[in-house]
Amino acid sequence: MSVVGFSHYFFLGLILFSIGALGALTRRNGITIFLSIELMLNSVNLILVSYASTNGNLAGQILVFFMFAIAAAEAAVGLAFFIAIYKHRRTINIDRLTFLRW
Amino acid sequence: MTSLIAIVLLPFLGAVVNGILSFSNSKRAVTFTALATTGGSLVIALYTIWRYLTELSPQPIEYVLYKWLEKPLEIQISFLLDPLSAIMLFVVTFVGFFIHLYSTGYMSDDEGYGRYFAYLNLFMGMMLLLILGSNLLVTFIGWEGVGLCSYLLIGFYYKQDEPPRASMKAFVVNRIGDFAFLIAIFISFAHFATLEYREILNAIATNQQLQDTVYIFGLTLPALLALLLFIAATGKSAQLPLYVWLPDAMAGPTPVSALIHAATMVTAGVYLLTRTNLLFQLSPNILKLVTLISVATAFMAASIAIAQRDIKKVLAYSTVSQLGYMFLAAGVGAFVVSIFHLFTHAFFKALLFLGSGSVIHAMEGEQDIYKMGGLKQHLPHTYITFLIGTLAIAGFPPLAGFFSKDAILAYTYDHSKAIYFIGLITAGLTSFYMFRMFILTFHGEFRGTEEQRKHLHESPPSMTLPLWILAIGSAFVGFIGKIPFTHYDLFGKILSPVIVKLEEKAVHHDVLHEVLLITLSVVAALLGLVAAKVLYSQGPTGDERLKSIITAPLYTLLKGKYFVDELYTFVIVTPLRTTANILWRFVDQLIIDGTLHLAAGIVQLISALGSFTTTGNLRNYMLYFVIGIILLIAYTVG
Amino acid sequence: MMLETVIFYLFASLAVIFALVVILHPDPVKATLSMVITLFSLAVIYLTIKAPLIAALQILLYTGAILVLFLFVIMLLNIQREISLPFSKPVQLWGSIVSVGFLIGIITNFAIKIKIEESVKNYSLVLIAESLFKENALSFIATGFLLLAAVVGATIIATKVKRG
Amino acid sequence: MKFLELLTNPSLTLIVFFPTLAAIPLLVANKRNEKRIKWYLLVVFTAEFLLSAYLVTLLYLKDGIKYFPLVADPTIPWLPRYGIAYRLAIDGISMPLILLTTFIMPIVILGSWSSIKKHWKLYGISLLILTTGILGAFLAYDLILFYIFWEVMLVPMYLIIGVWGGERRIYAAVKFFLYTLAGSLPMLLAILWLGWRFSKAAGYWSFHYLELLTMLLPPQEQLWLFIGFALAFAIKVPLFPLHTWLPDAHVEAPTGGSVILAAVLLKLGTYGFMRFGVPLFPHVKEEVIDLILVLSLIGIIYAALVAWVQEDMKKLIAYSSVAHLGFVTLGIFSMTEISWSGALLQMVNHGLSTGALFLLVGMIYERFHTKKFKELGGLAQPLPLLAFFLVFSAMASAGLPGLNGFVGELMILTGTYIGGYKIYTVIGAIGVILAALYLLRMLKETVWGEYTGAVKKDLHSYEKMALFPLAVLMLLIGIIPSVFIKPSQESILQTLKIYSVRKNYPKVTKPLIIPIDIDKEKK
Repeated sequence: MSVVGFSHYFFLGLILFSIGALGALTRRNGITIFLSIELMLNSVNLILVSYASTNGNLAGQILVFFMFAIAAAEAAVGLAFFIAIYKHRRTINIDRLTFLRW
Repeated sequence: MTSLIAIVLLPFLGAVVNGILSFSNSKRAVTFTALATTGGSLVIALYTIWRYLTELSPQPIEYVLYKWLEKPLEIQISFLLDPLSAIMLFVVTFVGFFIHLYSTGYMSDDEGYGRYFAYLNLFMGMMLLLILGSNLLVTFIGWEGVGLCSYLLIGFYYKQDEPPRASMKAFVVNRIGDFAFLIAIFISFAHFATLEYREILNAIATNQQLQDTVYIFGLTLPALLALLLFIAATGKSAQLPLYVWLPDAMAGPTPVSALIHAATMVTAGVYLLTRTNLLFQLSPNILKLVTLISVATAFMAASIAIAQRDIKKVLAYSTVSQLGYMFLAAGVGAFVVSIFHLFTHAFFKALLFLGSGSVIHAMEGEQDIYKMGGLKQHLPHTYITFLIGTLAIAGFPPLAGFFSKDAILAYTYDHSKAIYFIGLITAGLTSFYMFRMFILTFHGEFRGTEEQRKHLHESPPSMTLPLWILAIGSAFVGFIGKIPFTHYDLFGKILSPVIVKLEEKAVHHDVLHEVLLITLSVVAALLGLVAAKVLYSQGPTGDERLKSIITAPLYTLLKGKYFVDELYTFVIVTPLRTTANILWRFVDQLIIDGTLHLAAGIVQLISALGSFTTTGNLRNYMLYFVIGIILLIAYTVG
Repeated sequence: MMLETVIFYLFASLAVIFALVVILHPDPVKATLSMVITLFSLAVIYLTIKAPLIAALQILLYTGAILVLFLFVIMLLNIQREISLPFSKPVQLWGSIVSVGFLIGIITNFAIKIKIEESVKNYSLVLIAESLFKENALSFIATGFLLLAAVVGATIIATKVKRG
Repeated sequence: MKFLELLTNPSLTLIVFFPTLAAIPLLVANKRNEKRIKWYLLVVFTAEFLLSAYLVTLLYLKDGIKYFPLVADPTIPWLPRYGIAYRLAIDGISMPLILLTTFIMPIVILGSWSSIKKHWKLYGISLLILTTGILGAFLAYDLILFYIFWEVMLVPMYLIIGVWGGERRIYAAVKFFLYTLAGSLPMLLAILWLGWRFSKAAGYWSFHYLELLTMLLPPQEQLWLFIGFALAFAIKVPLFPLHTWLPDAHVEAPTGGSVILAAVLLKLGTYGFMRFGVPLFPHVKEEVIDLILVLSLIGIIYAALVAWVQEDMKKLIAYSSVAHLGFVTLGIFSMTEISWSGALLQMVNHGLSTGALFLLVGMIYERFHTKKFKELGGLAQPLPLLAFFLVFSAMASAGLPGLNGFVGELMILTGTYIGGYKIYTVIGAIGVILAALYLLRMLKETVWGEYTGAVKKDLHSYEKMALFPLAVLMLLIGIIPSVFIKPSQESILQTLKIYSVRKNYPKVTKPLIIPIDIDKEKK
């Protein structure tokens, strides 16, 4: 029906996801990593919505709606963590934040 | 018979009140409570006994207080008044009261006055439970209860080193005997579904098969019970091999030694044997064992006593020896005589202990007879009463000890000549060590310090009155027993319903025999007296002469009490302690915990292998995460 | 038809390019601003699959709220440019290999196989609202609580005073 | 909501969950106001005790009957598909233990009054939740529910040892936790297996205890399941050689923790044997029963000897617990009515006397900051009242006639003798001698002797309040034991009857529901 088929959206999502993953795995600035993760989240949103829509299903959009709420909550808490960590350590360079070591 | 309840409960009441009072500082209230409760108990007891014994043919009276446990283990708290318990009741309340009275003087300066009387009253209550109980359980409650009081009172001077140790020893050794008692309770219940003496004895008496079939270890059921009860008795009544606690028990206050470790508690074993005499009469082997152990105890203790320096230790060994006599009587089947000796012994031994207490009081705590001497002038009342007691225990007619001891020897003569002679020698030894002590204490020069000499004084009336009363008793109570050359035997008549006579034994000797036996025992006592007089008229140097007569090694052996304590330490205590330490250090900590730690160590090792992945770098964790997702996708997709 | 395709490719390429800027730019402020563009492009793409609600929310919520929050935090913490290169550590190298490998792997192995009957329908807002407030009412309320908890939690975490 | 309905009426549910409810206000309490928290806890636990006593009296008097009936709360289905339901029931076996628990808890608060110095809020919450767990485990009639309550107890106790404990508290807490968990996981497997087998035999799932009683399994399977259960219970009891967590846990735990551990938690093991271990698996081989009896005896003698040579007062008492509970398991596995009554009573006795002893150790520790015998001595002089209670409790623990310990030991050993285990009885009785040995040693090292230290204050009023009720109960049980034993007898008789009916049923080769008449009343 549409010229731009589902696979296009899917590829777009995949590319964005990979870029997000790349960023998350290579950057050292905590905020940028967080941004990359948001990017990955968004790519998944895209796939969900497009997949559901092409299947004539509403569930995708509903789910993404909830995911927005969750993303908002996650961003709030996550950034609060960065602030707290920054207060403690004076840095959010994750190479220096090694307190997860056993 | 509600009066029985009052008799038992009054001392308990006193114990509780005194226990509470001991936290305040009011000696008058304590004195009042102690004397009022035991005195009340004595009065009611005397009245009850009088009423009971003057009945035409007194039947045993049972009074059930309440059911302690119900089916299927039905046991009740109940009391029994029969001639035997009546006599014991008299001894306990009578001697008990006067020792309470004596204690008010003896302990008047002690800071633990209230505590002392709380314990002593508690003891009275427990002892009354013991003798009035109509079943094994009530007796056992009293039995262990008096053990507890004995423990508390031996350790009364807890600040010193010796009393706590001695008290612990007493309790533990007693517990070994109690163990046998407990087993006897289990067996009785398992086979008769009751613990009442009357019912158990009836069941045994009427069941011939029970008497004949071997139950275990070649023993019939009655024999097994008899053996167990006898073991229990050896603990409480300080017979071989469990007598070791009694000499040490002298660490307690002297009135306690008089009441508990001479007159009442230690005789509980004799009481128990008499109470269950049917069992013993049905098992001649056990009786033989009783005879052997008792005569050995009597002789051994008497021989130890001749080499001791501590006035109370001498009396303690003398008690052990006299208890041996009681068991000897029981062993030869003369249970009446056994109780009779218990009865007379309670008087003269309590008297002797109280007298020694008076001496110790005057000497300000000195117990070594080497450091005494010449007290005759300073303590006239004590001297005379002590003399009466000494004569009584040595068996001089017509004092109480003569009657009972002579009767025991007479029965033993019938039984076995060899044992009779050992008994006779023991009687001579008794006379010897008693007079040795007596002479060293009261005659000769004063050997104490100047300060002690200045303070020498006769005790207050609250102490001398009991001495005189007991002295009178020691002098005359013998006449209620069997009087030689006559058939007059009030004691035997009273007790006869209690003693089961399976077969009539020949108890009557012809006059010639009787004269011979009496002469022999009087001569033995006289010999002892003379020997003591000869050896010790110059004071403690007599020991050196004694040593030269009986040779040095033997003397060391006697002086060292045959080294039984050391033997027990070496054979039982030390190995047990070593075992316990091995169990703890080796089995518990090394083997069991070691196994656990080994298992834990293995887990730790494995986890250490995996822990290199936890670098603490967030990026690494993310990488694992992503790889994990990829693998998951790969798995689901393809 | 053509227009849709053009719009899609245009905004798709915009999204990808600026996504790359997000992850490559050393200055976090610029990275965040690039992210705005990426998300905006995605919102447009949502419109092409007839999901106007999501598109609107994307702009309102993501670009309007979340990313502003990011900017605030970046400025609040005064985060500087990243100095070292992204591939200076082995784990970073591994990370890039894994993510690129993932992309290639999934495209070659999986994406080709997709066969879906495509029928994009136009869903009215009413339908969505009905679904949200009827079937998923409980989840909706739960989401509210989640947000509340997040707000409270964030406040507590961020204001916690350093001890000692 | 049925559950809420139950919570608002006098019911078993209320008893079980009242402490949890009471923990909610604590969550928002100001943690600095410790005094108020203490008083709150004291009031709550006293109320809990009064509540349970009221309920028990109510049930006891309901029909004017002579024994304590089996009374259940209404069942609330939970996971109906698997027959899991919320089932609470009380009978004569659990009744004394419930009362013991609720009775001990206020005393625990009093005992912790000044010895717990930090985090009272958390301490209170832990105690409250622990109480719920304990009571729930005693009352659960559904095996899954039982298991849940069983595990609920674990965490608060772990915290109590680990947070407020002594120097090696972490080691002790972890040891306690792992040991217990190692036992309870096999039990979970066994429970699930039982439910599954029941579904095979009856066609529907059930974890209802009384229903499971009607199912008979092949002997071999019974053996395995019994081992699963027995492991959990034996660790809890603890049975030799699984006892080594106990001394560590006791020594490191704070006073209150030790008291709960000794007085109540250990009883769950023996209770578990009485409720589940024995009746559910009647065809366990004689050798296994014999093994447990022998282990009990070893425990009695071994622990007594080890206790004798301890240098630490608390450790001595901890080992004495092992010895005492050896008597209880001896009583349970000799399977006579008398010995069961005795075992049940002995559980209560041990709770009282050992609880009192641990309290006293805590009081001594507060005053002298040591539990080592070497550094103590002569306490009778500065602390006569404490010394009195110490001697009293030690005597009760040593089984002195007239006090509580004796009754239990007498009944257990008599029962064992009647049950035909004559030699075992004799060996067990040796344990009574040894009990005197180590307890008197403890007294000698602490109470008696010359006192050289500084002046110390004798018992405070709250300490007296903690000890006095214990002492009174010890004396009362010793003097009029029948009052305490009678209510439970009917339940014990019934349980043993069911056991013997199941035992006498021919052995089966596959799971079978047997027509067993578990009293209509009982159901």
